[in-house]
Amino acid sequence: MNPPNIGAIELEIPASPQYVSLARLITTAIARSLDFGDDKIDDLKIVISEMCTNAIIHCDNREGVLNRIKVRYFPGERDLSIEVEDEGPGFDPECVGNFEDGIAAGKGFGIPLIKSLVDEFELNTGPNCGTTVRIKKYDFDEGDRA
Amino acid sequence: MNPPNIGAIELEIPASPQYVSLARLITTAIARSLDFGDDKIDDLKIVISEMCTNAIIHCDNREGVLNRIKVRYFPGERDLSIEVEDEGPGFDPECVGNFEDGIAAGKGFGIPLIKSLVDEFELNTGPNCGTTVRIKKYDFDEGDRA
Amino acid sequence: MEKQDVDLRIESVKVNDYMVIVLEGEVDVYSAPLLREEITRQVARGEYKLVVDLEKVAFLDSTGLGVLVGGLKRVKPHDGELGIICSQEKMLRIFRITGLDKIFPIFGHVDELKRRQAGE
Amino acid sequence: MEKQDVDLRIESVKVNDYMVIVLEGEVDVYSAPLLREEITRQVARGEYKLVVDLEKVAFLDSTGLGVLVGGLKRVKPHDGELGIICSQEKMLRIFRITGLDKIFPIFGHVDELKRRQAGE
Ligand SMILES: Nc1ncnc2c1ncn2[C@@H]1O[C@H](COP(=O)(O)OP(=O)(O)O)[C@@H](O)[C@H]1O
Ligand SMILES: Nc1ncnc2c1ncn2[C@@H]1O[C@H](COP(=O)(O)OP(=O)(O)O)[C@@H](O)[C@H]1O
Repeated sequence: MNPPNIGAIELEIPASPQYVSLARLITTAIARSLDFGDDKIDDLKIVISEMCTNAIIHCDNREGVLNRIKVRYFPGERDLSIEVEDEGPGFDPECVGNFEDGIAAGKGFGIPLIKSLVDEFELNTGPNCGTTVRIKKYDFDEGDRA
Repeated sequence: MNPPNIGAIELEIPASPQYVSLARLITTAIARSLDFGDDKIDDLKIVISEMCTNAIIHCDNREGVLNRIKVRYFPGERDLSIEVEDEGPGFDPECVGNFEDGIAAGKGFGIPLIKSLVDEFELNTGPNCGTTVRIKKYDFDEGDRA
Repeated sequence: MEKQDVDLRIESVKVNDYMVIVLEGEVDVYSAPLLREEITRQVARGEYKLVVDLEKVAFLDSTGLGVLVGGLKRVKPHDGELGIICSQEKMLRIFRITGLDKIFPIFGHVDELKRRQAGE
Repeated sequence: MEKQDVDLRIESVKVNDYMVIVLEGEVDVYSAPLLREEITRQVARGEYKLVVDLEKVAFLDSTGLGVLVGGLKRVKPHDGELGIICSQEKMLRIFRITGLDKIFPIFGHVDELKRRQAGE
Protein backbone atom coordinates (compact mmCIF):
# COMPACT_ATOMS: atom_id res chain seq x y z
CA MET A 1 0.00 0.00 0.00
CA ASN A 2 2.80 2.38 0.79
CA PRO A 3 4.64 3.80 -2.18
CA PRO A 4 8.17 2.42 -2.36
CA ASN A 5 9.75 5.73 -1.57
CA ILE A 6 7.48 7.64 0.70
CA GLY A 7 9.80 10.62 0.73
CA ALA A 8 12.89 11.68 2.52
CA ILE A 9 13.31 12.35 6.20
CA GLU A 10 15.41 15.46 6.69
CA LEU A 11 17.30 16.52 9.75
CA GLU A 12 19.12 19.79 10.20
CA ILE A 13 21.38 20.17 13.20
CA PRO A 14 23.96 22.65 14.44
CA ALA A 15 27.49 21.68 13.40
CA SER A 16 28.40 20.66 16.92
CA PRO A 17 29.81 17.29 18.09
CA GLN A 18 27.08 16.74 20.68
CA TYR A 19 24.50 16.11 17.96
CA VAL A 20 26.21 13.13 16.36
CA SER A 21 24.62 10.75 18.85
CA LEU A 22 21.19 12.09 17.87
CA ALA A 23 21.94 11.29 14.23
CA ARG A 24 22.93 7.77 15.28
CA LEU A 25 19.72 7.33 17.19
CA ILE A 26 17.60 8.48 14.26
CA THR A 27 19.55 6.31 11.84
CA THR A 28 19.03 3.31 14.08
CA ALA A 29 15.29 3.95 14.33
CA ILE A 30 14.88 4.35 10.58
CA ALA A 31 17.02 1.32 9.73
CA ARG A 32 15.16 -0.79 12.28
CA SER A 33 11.78 0.23 10.86
CA LEU A 34 13.09 -0.88 7.46
CA ASP A 35 13.95 -4.28 8.96
CA PHE A 36 17.71 -3.94 8.71
CA GLY A 37 19.48 -6.58 10.79
CA ASP A 38 21.55 -5.68 13.86
CA ASP A 39 24.89 -6.06 12.06
CA LYS A 40 23.87 -3.68 9.32
CA ILE A 41 22.49 -1.25 11.87
CA ASP A 42 25.86 -1.32 13.65
CA ASP A 43 27.53 -0.53 10.33
CA LEU A 44 25.13 2.34 9.70
CA LYS A 45 25.76 3.79 13.15
CA ILE A 46 29.44 4.03 12.34
CA VAL A 47 28.75 5.36 8.86
CA ILE A 48 26.43 8.15 10.00
CA SER A 49 28.87 9.08 12.75
CA GLU A 50 31.74 9.35 10.29
CA MET A 51 29.65 11.36 7.86
CA CYS A 52 28.40 13.78 10.50
CA THR A 53 31.76 14.04 12.23
CA ASN A 54 33.47 15.07 9.00
CA ALA A 55 30.75 17.58 8.22
CA ILE A 56 30.94 19.05 11.73
CA ILE A 57 34.71 18.99 12.25
CA HIS A 58 35.68 20.31 8.85
CA CYS A 59 32.76 22.69 8.65
CA ASP A 60 34.86 25.64 9.66
CA ASN A 61 32.78 27.21 12.39
CA ARG A 62 33.84 30.80 12.43
CA GLU A 63 33.91 32.75 15.65
CA GLY A 64 30.38 33.10 16.94
CA VAL A 65 28.82 31.60 13.86
CA LEU A 66 27.51 28.09 14.19
CA ASN A 67 27.11 26.34 10.90
CA ARG A 68 24.44 23.77 10.36
CA ILE A 69 24.55 20.42 8.62
CA LYS A 70 21.80 18.53 6.85
CA VAL A 71 21.15 14.82 7.01
CA ARG A 72 18.69 13.26 4.56
CA TYR A 73 17.36 9.73 4.72
CA PHE A 74 15.84 8.05 1.67
CA PRO A 75 14.23 4.78 2.66
CA GLY A 76 14.07 2.35 -0.26
CA GLU A 77 12.43 -1.00 -0.81
CA ARG A 78 15.46 -2.98 0.28
CA ASP A 79 17.92 -0.23 1.04
CA LEU A 80 18.54 3.02 2.83
CA SER A 81 20.35 5.97 1.30
CA ILE A 82 21.74 8.71 3.50
CA GLU A 83 23.11 12.07 2.50
CA VAL A 84 25.03 14.48 4.72
CA GLU A 85 25.59 18.00 3.50
CA ASP A 86 27.71 20.77 4.93
CA GLU A 87 28.52 24.26 3.76
CA GLY A 88 32.12 24.04 4.89
CA PRO A 89 35.23 24.75 2.83
CA GLY A 90 35.08 21.51 0.85
CA PHE A 91 38.27 19.66 -0.03
CA ASP A 92 40.21 17.94 -2.75
CA PRO A 93 38.92 14.34 -2.96
CA GLU A 94 42.49 13.29 -3.79
CA CYS A 95 43.27 13.91 -0.11
CA VAL A 96 41.30 10.88 0.96
CA GLY A 97 43.70 8.23 2.11
CA ASN A 98 43.52 4.56 2.97
CA PHE A 99 43.86 2.66 6.22
CA GLU A 100 47.67 2.48 6.03
CA ASP A 101 47.86 6.26 5.75
CA GLY A 102 45.47 6.46 8.65
CA ILE A 103 47.60 4.27 10.86
CA ALA A 104 50.65 6.34 10.07
CA ALA A 105 48.87 9.64 10.66
CA GLY A 106 46.62 8.61 13.53
CA LYS A 107 43.70 10.05 11.57
CA GLY A 108 42.05 9.72 8.21
CA PHE A 109 40.16 6.50 8.95
CA GLY A 110 36.80 8.15 8.39
CA ILE A 111 36.15 7.99 4.67
CA PRO A 112 37.92 4.64 4.12
CA LEU A 113 35.74 3.20 6.92
CA ILE A 114 32.55 4.60 5.39
CA LYS A 115 33.48 3.12 2.02
CA SER A 116 34.14 -0.30 3.49
CA LEU A 117 30.77 -0.42 5.29
CA VAL A 118 28.39 0.71 2.53
CA ASP A 119 27.29 -0.59 -0.87
CA GLU A 120 27.46 2.74 -2.69
CA PHE A 121 29.49 5.84 -1.92
CA GLU A 122 29.37 9.22 -3.60
CA LEU A 123 31.36 12.30 -2.72
CA ASN A 124 30.59 15.76 -4.02
CA THR A 125 33.03 18.35 -2.89
CA GLY A 126 35.49 20.92 -4.03
CA PRO A 127 37.22 23.98 -2.61
CA ASN A 128 34.62 26.49 -1.38
CA CYS A 129 31.71 24.33 -2.55
CA GLY A 130 30.67 22.61 0.63
CA THR A 131 30.54 18.85 0.76
CA THR A 132 27.84 16.27 0.23
CA VAL A 133 28.49 12.62 0.96
CA ARG A 134 25.86 10.12 -0.08
CA ILE A 135 25.81 6.43 0.70
CA LYS A 136 23.48 3.55 0.02
CA LYS A 137 23.27 0.40 2.04
CA TYR A 138 21.21 -2.69 1.24
CA ASP A 139 19.42 -4.67 3.89
CA PHE A 140 20.95 -7.85 2.43
CA ASP A 141 24.53 -8.85 1.68
CA GLU A 142 26.02 -8.09 -1.71
CA GLY A 143 26.85 -11.78 -2.14
CA ASP A 144 23.20 -12.79 -1.69
CA ARG A 145 22.17 -10.85 -4.80
CA ALA A 146 23.98 -13.15 -7.23
CA MET B 1 31.05 26.87 27.49
CA ASN B 2 28.11 26.10 25.27
CA PRO B 3 25.96 29.05 24.32
CA PRO B 4 22.56 28.82 26.00
CA ASN B 5 20.74 28.29 22.75
CA ILE B 6 23.01 26.44 20.42
CA GLY B 7 20.47 26.52 17.61
CA ALA B 8 17.44 24.62 16.59
CA ILE B 9 17.23 21.01 15.56
CA GLU B 10 14.94 20.69 12.56
CA LEU B 11 13.18 17.62 11.31
CA GLU B 12 11.16 17.38 8.15
CA ILE B 13 9.09 14.26 7.59
CA PRO B 14 6.40 13.13 5.18
CA ALA B 15 2.90 13.78 6.50
CA SER B 16 2.31 10.12 7.18
CA PRO B 17 1.26 8.48 10.49
CA GLN B 18 4.18 6.08 10.54
CA TYR B 19 6.62 8.90 11.30
CA VAL B 20 5.03 10.03 14.54
CA SER B 21 6.97 7.42 16.52
CA LEU B 22 10.22 8.80 15.06
CA ALA B 23 9.29 12.27 16.30
CA ARG B 24 8.64 10.79 19.75
CA LEU B 25 12.00 9.09 19.75
CA ILE B 26 13.83 12.27 18.78
CA THR B 27 11.89 14.31 21.34
CA THR B 28 12.78 11.80 24.03
CA ALA B 29 16.47 11.90 23.11
CA ILE B 30 16.59 15.69 23.10
CA ALA B 31 14.65 16.06 26.35
CA ARG B 32 16.82 13.43 28.02
CA SER B 33 20.00 15.21 26.94
CA LEU B 34 18.57 18.36 28.52
CA ASP B 35 18.08 16.45 31.78
CA PHE B 36 14.29 16.46 31.74
CA GLY B 37 12.88 13.96 34.23
CA ASP B 38 10.97 10.87 33.13
CA ASP B 39 7.55 12.35 33.96
CA LYS B 40 8.19 15.41 31.83
CA ILE B 41 9.55 13.25 29.03
CA ASP B 42 6.32 11.22 29.15
CA ASP B 43 4.38 14.47 28.85
CA LEU B 44 6.50 15.58 25.91
CA LYS B 45 6.01 12.26 24.14
CA ILE B 46 2.26 12.82 24.24
CA VAL B 47 2.60 16.47 23.28
CA ILE B 48 4.77 15.80 20.21
CA SER B 49 2.47 12.99 19.14
CA GLU B 50 -0.58 15.24 19.36
CA MET B 51 1.19 18.02 17.49
CA CYS B 52 2.42 15.75 14.71
CA THR B 53 -0.84 13.81 14.50
CA ASN B 54 -2.82 16.98 13.96
CA ALA B 55 -0.38 18.25 11.36
CA ILE B 56 -0.44 14.91 9.53
CA ILE B 57 -4.15 14.10 9.79
CA HIS B 58 -5.44 17.54 8.92
CA CYS B 59 -2.73 18.22 6.38
CA ASP B 60 -4.98 17.34 3.48
CA ASN B 61 -2.82 14.96 1.49
CA ARG B 62 -4.16 15.17 -2.01
CA GLU B 63 -4.15 12.18 -4.31
CA GLY B 64 -0.57 11.21 -5.04
CA VAL B 65 0.85 14.24 -3.29
CA LEU B 66 2.45 13.66 0.04
CA ASN B 67 2.76 16.75 2.13
CA ARG B 68 5.56 17.23 4.56
CA ILE B 69 5.61 18.59 8.06
CA LYS B 70 8.37 20.37 9.95
CA VAL B 71 9.31 19.87 13.56
CA ARG B 72 11.71 22.32 15.21
CA TYR B 73 13.32 21.90 18.60
CA PHE B 74 14.74 24.86 20.50
CA PRO B 75 16.68 23.65 23.52
CA GLY B 76 16.83 26.29 26.24
CA GLU B 77 18.68 26.62 29.51
CA ARG B 78 15.90 25.09 31.56
CA ASP B 79 13.28 24.44 28.93
CA LEU B 80 12.54 22.96 25.55
CA SER B 81 10.40 24.66 22.92
CA ILE B 82 8.95 22.66 20.06
CA GLU B 83 7.26 23.91 16.93
CA VAL B 84 5.31 21.81 14.44
CA GLU B 85 4.41 23.36 11.11
CA ASP B 86 2.18 22.07 8.36
CA GLU B 87 1.03 23.53 5.07
CA GLY B 88 -2.46 22.12 5.42
CA PRO B 89 -5.75 23.99 5.17
CA GLY B 90 -5.48 25.61 8.58
CA PHE B 91 -8.58 26.06 10.74
CA ASP B 92 -10.54 28.44 12.88
CA PRO B 93 -9.01 28.36 16.37
CA GLU B 94 -12.53 28.80 17.73
CA CYS B 95 -13.11 25.16 16.78
CA VAL B 96 -10.84 23.94 19.53
CA GLY B 97 -12.95 22.31 22.20
CA ASN B 98 -12.44 21.12 25.73
CA PHE B 99 -12.40 17.67 27.28
CA GLU B 100 -16.18 17.54 27.75
CA ASP B 101 -16.69 18.20 24.06
CA GLY B 102 -14.14 15.53 23.35
CA ILE B 103 -15.92 12.93 25.44
CA ALA B 104 -19.20 13.71 23.68
CA ALA B 105 -17.62 13.61 20.23
CA GLY B 106 -15.10 10.83 20.76
CA LYS B 107 -12.45 13.12 19.35
CA GLY B 108 -11.00 16.56 19.93
CA PHE B 109 -8.83 15.63 22.92
CA GLY B 110 -5.66 16.61 21.11
CA ILE B 111 -5.25 20.33 21.64
CA PRO B 112 -6.77 20.38 25.14
CA LEU B 113 -4.32 17.64 26.10
CA ILE B 114 -1.36 19.53 24.66
CA LYS B 115 -2.40 22.66 26.59
CA SER B 116 -2.68 20.79 29.85
CA LEU B 117 0.78 19.23 29.53
CA VAL B 118 2.89 22.26 28.55
CA ASP B 119 3.86 25.58 30.14
CA GLU B 120 3.31 27.72 27.06
CA PHE B 121 1.10 27.14 24.04
CA GLU B 122 0.83 29.19 20.87
CA LEU B 123 -1.33 28.47 17.86
CA ASN B 124 -0.89 30.20 14.52
CA THR B 125 -3.47 29.17 11.99
CA GLY B 126 -6.17 30.38 9.74
CA PRO B 127 -8.05 29.17 6.68
CA ASN B 128 -5.55 28.40 3.87
CA CYS B 129 -2.58 29.55 5.94
CA GLY B 130 -1.20 26.30 7.22
CA THR B 131 -0.77 25.78 10.93
CA THR B 132 2.08 26.23 13.35
CA VAL B 133 1.78 25.07 16.93
CA ARG B 134 4.50 26.05 19.34
CA ILE B 135 4.90 24.90 22.91
CA LYS B 136 7.40 25.43 25.68
CA LYS B 137 7.98 23.10 28.55
CA TYR B 138 10.21 23.72 31.56
CA ASP B 139 12.32 21.00 33.09
CA PHE B 140 10.94 22.00 36.51
CA ASP B 141 7.41 22.35 37.86
CA GLU B 142 5.63 25.69 37.63
CA GLY B 143 5.09 25.62 41.37
CA ASP B 144 8.81 25.36 42.03
CA ARG B 145 9.44 28.74 40.43
CA ALA B 146 7.59 30.72 43.06
CA MET C 1 8.34 1.36 6.67
CA GLU C 2 5.49 -1.00 6.05
CA LYS C 3 2.42 -1.59 8.11
CA GLN C 4 3.93 -4.68 9.76
CA ASP C 5 6.26 -2.36 11.61
CA VAL C 6 3.40 -1.19 13.78
CA ASP C 7 4.62 -1.46 17.33
CA LEU C 8 1.33 -2.81 18.72
CA ARG C 9 0.38 -6.39 19.44
CA ILE C 10 -3.20 -7.32 20.30
CA GLU C 11 -4.48 -10.49 21.88
CA SER C 12 -8.02 -10.99 23.11
CA VAL C 13 -8.85 -13.46 25.85
CA LYS C 14 -12.18 -14.29 27.46
CA VAL C 15 -12.23 -13.82 31.23
CA ASN C 16 -15.62 -15.06 32.42
CA ASP C 17 -18.16 -12.71 30.81
CA TYR C 18 -15.58 -10.24 29.66
CA MET C 19 -13.61 -10.10 26.45
CA VAL C 20 -10.25 -8.71 27.52
CA ILE C 21 -8.32 -7.05 24.70
CA VAL C 22 -4.70 -7.14 25.78
CA LEU C 23 -2.45 -4.55 24.15
CA GLU C 24 1.31 -4.49 24.09
CA GLY C 25 3.32 -1.66 22.57
CA GLU C 26 2.37 1.85 21.55
CA VAL C 27 -1.05 3.21 20.65
CA ASP C 28 -0.82 6.23 18.39
CA VAL C 29 -2.26 7.47 15.10
CA TYR C 30 -0.35 4.77 13.21
CA SER C 31 -1.32 1.81 15.36
CA ALA C 32 -4.74 2.83 16.69
CA PRO C 33 -6.58 1.52 13.60
CA LEU C 34 -5.58 -1.99 14.68
CA LEU C 35 -7.28 -1.47 18.03
CA ARG C 36 -10.33 0.01 16.36
CA GLU C 37 -10.57 -3.03 14.08
CA GLU C 38 -10.26 -5.44 16.99
CA ILE C 39 -13.03 -3.69 18.95
CA THR C 40 -15.26 -3.68 15.85
CA ARG C 41 -14.53 -7.36 15.31
CA GLN C 42 -15.39 -8.29 18.90
CA VAL C 43 -18.61 -6.28 18.83
CA ALA C 44 -19.54 -7.92 15.52
CA ARG C 45 -19.03 -11.29 17.24
CA GLY C 46 -21.52 -10.26 19.89
CA GLU C 47 -19.01 -9.38 22.60
CA TYR C 48 -20.43 -6.33 24.39
CA LYS C 49 -18.56 -6.54 27.69
CA LEU C 50 -15.14 -5.37 26.66
CA VAL C 51 -12.09 -4.59 28.74
CA VAL C 52 -8.96 -3.08 27.23
CA ASP C 53 -5.83 -4.07 29.12
CA LEU C 54 -3.25 -1.26 29.00
CA GLU C 55 -0.76 -2.78 31.44
CA LYS C 56 1.82 -3.47 28.74
CA VAL C 57 1.17 -0.29 26.79
CA ALA C 58 4.19 2.01 26.75
CA PHE C 59 2.45 4.90 25.07
CA LEU C 60 -1.12 6.10 24.53
CA ASP C 61 -2.24 9.42 23.09
CA SER C 62 -5.51 11.10 22.18
CA THR C 63 -5.97 8.97 19.09
CA GLY C 64 -6.02 5.92 21.36
CA LEU C 65 -8.39 7.64 23.78
CA GLY C 66 -10.66 8.45 20.84
CA VAL C 67 -10.76 4.78 19.84
CA LEU C 68 -11.68 3.79 23.40
CA VAL C 69 -14.52 6.33 23.49
CA GLY C 70 -15.61 5.05 20.08
CA GLY C 71 -15.62 1.51 21.47
CA LEU C 72 -17.83 2.57 24.35
CA LYS C 73 -20.27 4.08 21.87
CA ARG C 74 -20.43 0.78 20.02
CA VAL C 75 -21.20 -1.40 23.03
CA LYS C 76 -23.63 1.00 24.76
CA PRO C 77 -26.61 0.29 22.45
CA HIS C 78 -26.16 -3.38 23.39
CA ASP C 79 -26.21 -2.60 27.09
CA GLY C 80 -22.50 -3.35 27.07
CA GLU C 81 -19.51 -2.04 28.98
CA LEU C 82 -16.03 -0.92 28.17
CA GLY C 83 -13.54 -1.11 30.99
CA ILE C 84 -9.84 -0.41 31.22
CA ILE C 85 -7.14 -2.34 33.03
CA CYS C 86 -4.41 0.04 34.02
CA SER C 87 -2.21 0.62 37.03
CA GLN C 88 0.49 2.74 35.38
CA GLU C 89 0.41 6.17 36.95
CA LYS C 90 1.52 7.95 33.78
CA MET C 91 -1.50 6.61 31.96
CA LEU C 92 -3.99 7.00 34.82
CA ARG C 93 -2.94 10.63 34.88
CA ILE C 94 -4.07 11.09 31.29
CA PHE C 95 -7.44 9.51 32.09
CA ARG C 96 -7.80 11.90 35.01
CA ILE C 97 -6.74 14.99 33.06
CA THR C 98 -9.20 14.27 30.28
CA GLY C 99 -12.00 13.27 32.65
CA LEU C 100 -12.18 9.87 30.99
CA ASP C 101 -11.66 8.22 34.37
CA LYS C 102 -15.33 9.06 34.97
CA ILE C 103 -16.44 7.43 31.74
CA PHE C 104 -14.55 4.16 31.88
CA PRO C 105 -14.46 1.77 34.81
CA ILE C 106 -10.75 1.36 35.54
CA PHE C 107 -9.37 -1.81 37.08
CA GLY C 108 -5.91 -2.04 38.56
CA HIS C 109 -5.47 -5.67 37.57
CA VAL C 110 -7.25 -8.35 35.60
CA ASP C 111 -7.86 -10.15 38.93
CA GLU C 112 -9.98 -7.23 40.08
CA LEU C 113 -12.17 -7.97 37.15
CA LYS C 114 -12.53 -11.57 38.20
CA ARG C 115 -13.34 -10.63 41.78
CA ARG C 116 -15.83 -8.02 40.68
CA GLN C 117 -17.61 -10.58 38.59
CA ALA C 118 -17.59 -13.15 41.39
CA GLY C 119 -19.07 -10.54 43.72
CA GLU C 120 -21.96 -9.73 41.43
CA MET D 1 23.03 19.81 25.99
CA GLU D 2 25.99 20.36 28.25
CA LYS D 3 29.22 18.48 28.40
CA GLN D 4 28.08 16.44 31.39
CA ASP D 5 25.72 14.63 29.08
CA VAL D 6 28.64 12.84 27.45
CA ASP D 7 27.69 9.19 27.41
CA LEU D 8 31.15 7.93 28.38
CA ARG D 9 32.40 6.91 31.79
CA ILE D 10 36.09 6.24 32.38
CA GLU D 11 37.72 4.44 35.26
CA SER D 12 41.35 3.46 35.38
CA VAL D 13 42.58 0.54 37.48
CA LYS D 14 46.04 -0.87 37.90
CA VAL D 15 46.32 -4.56 37.01
CA ASN D 16 49.86 -5.60 37.88
CA ASP D 17 52.11 -3.58 35.56
CA TYR D 18 49.28 -2.36 33.41
CA MET D 19 47.08 0.68 33.77
CA VAL D 20 43.73 -0.49 32.49
CA ILE D 21 41.48 2.32 31.29
CA VAL D 22 37.96 0.95 31.48
CA LEU D 23 35.42 2.66 29.25
CA GLU D 24 31.67 2.43 29.44
CA GLY D 25 29.36 4.08 26.94
CA GLU D 26 29.97 5.53 23.51
CA VAL D 27 33.21 6.83 22.04
CA ASP D 28 32.60 9.39 19.32
CA VAL D 29 33.70 12.89 18.36
CA TYR D 30 31.85 14.33 21.37
CA SER D 31 33.19 11.95 24.01
CA ALA D 32 36.62 11.01 22.60
CA PRO D 33 38.34 14.09 24.14
CA LEU D 34 37.67 12.56 27.56
CA LEU D 35 39.55 9.43 26.58
CA ARG D 36 42.37 11.49 25.07
CA GLU D 37 42.66 13.44 28.32
CA GLU D 38 42.75 10.28 30.41
CA ILE D 39 45.49 8.75 28.27
CA THR D 40 47.49 11.98 28.47
CA ARG D 41 47.00 12.07 32.23
CA GLN D 42 48.19 8.49 32.69
CA VAL D 43 51.23 9.03 30.48
CA ALA D 44 52.06 12.20 32.42
CA ARG D 45 51.92 10.11 35.62
CA GLY D 46 54.51 7.77 34.12
CA GLU D 47 52.15 4.99 33.11
CA TYR D 48 53.43 3.65 29.79
CA LYS D 49 51.83 0.22 29.77
CA LEU D 50 48.27 1.10 28.94
CA VAL D 51 45.34 -1.13 28.14
CA VAL D 52 42.01 0.27 27.02
CA ASP D 53 39.09 -1.95 28.00
CA LEU D 54 36.32 -1.73 25.39
CA GLU D 55 34.14 -4.51 26.80
CA LYS D 56 31.42 -2.11 27.95
CA VAL D 57 31.69 0.20 24.99
CA ALA D 58 28.52 0.25 22.91
CA PHE D 59 29.91 2.36 20.11
CA LEU D 60 33.32 3.29 18.73
CA ASP D 61 34.08 5.16 15.53
CA SER D 62 37.16 6.50 13.75
CA THR D 63 37.55 9.37 16.18
CA GLY D 64 37.98 6.81 18.95
CA LEU D 65 40.39 4.78 16.82
CA GLY D 66 42.39 7.94 16.19
CA VAL D 67 42.68 8.57 19.92
CA LEU D 68 43.92 5.01 20.45
CA VAL D 69 46.57 5.42 17.74
CA GLY D 70 47.49 8.75 19.31
CA GLY D 71 47.87 7.00 22.67
CA LEU D 72 50.19 4.42 21.15
CA LYS D 73 52.33 7.25 19.77
CA ARG D 74 52.61 8.73 23.23
CA VAL D 75 53.74 5.59 25.01
CA LYS D 76 56.09 4.31 22.27
CA PRO D 77 58.95 6.76 23.03
CA HIS D 78 58.84 5.41 26.59
CA ASP D 79 59.10 1.83 25.38
CA GLY D 80 55.47 1.47 26.38
CA GLU D 81 52.53 -0.52 25.07
CA LEU D 82 48.93 0.15 24.28
CA GLY D 83 46.68 -2.88 24.34
CA ILE D 84 42.97 -3.34 23.87
CA ILE D 85 40.55 -5.55 25.77
CA CYS D 86 37.72 -6.50 23.47
CA SER D 87 35.71 -9.58 22.72
CA GLN D 88 32.75 -7.93 20.99
CA GLU D 89 32.67 -9.13 17.41
CA LYS D 90 31.21 -5.89 16.07
CA MET D 91 34.19 -3.99 17.39
CA LEU D 92 36.84 -6.57 16.52
CA ARG D 93 35.52 -6.35 12.98
CA ILE D 94 36.35 -2.64 12.85
CA PHE D 95 39.87 -3.33 14.09
CA ARG D 96 40.27 -5.97 11.38
CA ILE D 97 38.84 -3.77 8.60
CA THR D 98 41.15 -0.90 9.46
CA GLY D 99 44.18 -3.14 10.02
CA LEU D 100 44.50 -1.83 13.56
CA ASP D 101 44.34 -5.40 14.86
CA LYS D 102 47.97 -5.62 13.71
CA ILE D 103 48.97 -2.50 15.61
CA PHE D 104 47.33 -3.11 18.96
CA PRO D 105 47.66 -6.29 21.01
CA ILE D 106 44.05 -7.36 21.58
CA PHE D 107 43.03 -9.34 24.65
CA GLY D 108 39.70 -11.12 24.95
CA HIS D 109 39.45 -10.53 28.69
CA VAL D 110 41.28 -8.73 31.44
CA ASP D 111 42.24 -12.17 32.81
CA GLU D 112 44.23 -12.82 29.66
CA LEU D 113 46.26 -9.81 30.57
CA LYS D 114 46.92 -11.22 34.02
CA ARG D 115 47.91 -14.60 32.63
CA ARG D 116 50.13 -13.03 29.99
CA GLN D 117 51.94 -11.07 32.63
CA ALA D 118 52.34 -14.11 34.89
CA GLY D 119 53.76 -16.05 31.92
CA GLU D 120 56.33 -13.44 31.09
N1 LIG E 1 33.00 17.44 5.00
C1 LIG E 1 34.29 17.78 4.81
N2 LIG E 1 34.65 19.07 4.60
C2 LIG E 1 35.94 19.40 4.39
N3 LIG E 1 36.95 18.51 4.37
C3 LIG E 1 36.67 17.22 4.59
C4 LIG E 1 35.32 16.78 4.82
N4 LIG E 1 35.34 15.43 4.98
C5 LIG E 1 36.61 15.06 4.86
N5 LIG E 1 37.43 16.11 4.63
C6 LIG E 1 38.89 16.09 4.38
O1 LIG E 1 39.27 14.77 4.04
C7 LIG E 1 40.22 14.27 4.96
C8 LIG E 1 39.98 12.78 5.20
O2 LIG E 1 38.77 12.56 5.91
P1 LIG E 1 38.57 11.23 6.74
O3 LIG E 1 38.95 10.07 5.91
O4 LIG E 1 37.18 11.20 7.26
O5 LIG E 1 39.58 11.30 7.94
P2 LIG E 1 39.77 12.39 9.10
O6 LIG E 1 38.53 13.19 9.17
O7 LIG E 1 40.03 11.57 10.31
O8 LIG E 1 40.98 13.19 8.70
C9 LIG E 1 40.04 15.13 6.20
O9 LIG E 1 41.21 15.21 6.96
C10 LIG E 1 39.67 16.47 5.62
O10 LIG E 1 40.80 17.18 5.22
N1 LIG F 1 -2.79 21.19 12.00
C1 LIG F 1 -4.13 21.33 11.78
N2 LIG F 1 -4.59 21.65 10.55
C2 LIG F 1 -5.93 21.80 10.34
N3 LIG F 1 -6.85 21.63 11.30
C3 LIG F 1 -6.45 21.31 12.54
C4 LIG F 1 -5.08 21.14 12.85
N4 LIG F 1 -4.98 20.84 14.16
C5 LIG F 1 -6.23 20.82 14.63
N5 LIG F 1 -7.13 21.11 13.68
C6 LIG F 1 -8.60 21.24 13.84
O1 LIG F 1 -8.88 21.40 15.21
C7 LIG F 1 -9.73 20.36 15.66
C8 LIG F 1 -9.38 20.00 17.08
O2 LIG F 1 -8.11 19.35 17.14
P1 LIG F 1 -7.76 18.41 18.35
O3 LIG F 1 -8.10 19.09 19.62
O4 LIG F 1 -6.34 17.99 18.22
O5 LIG F 1 -8.68 17.15 18.22
P2 LIG F 1 -8.89 16.10 17.03
O6 LIG F 1 -7.70 16.22 16.13
O7 LIG F 1 -9.00 14.79 17.72
O8 LIG F 1 -10.17 16.51 16.38
C9 LIG F 1 -9.56 19.24 14.67
O9 LIG F 1 -10.66 18.41 14.58
C10 LIG F 1 -9.31 20.00 13.37
O10 LIG F 1 -10.51 20.39 12.79
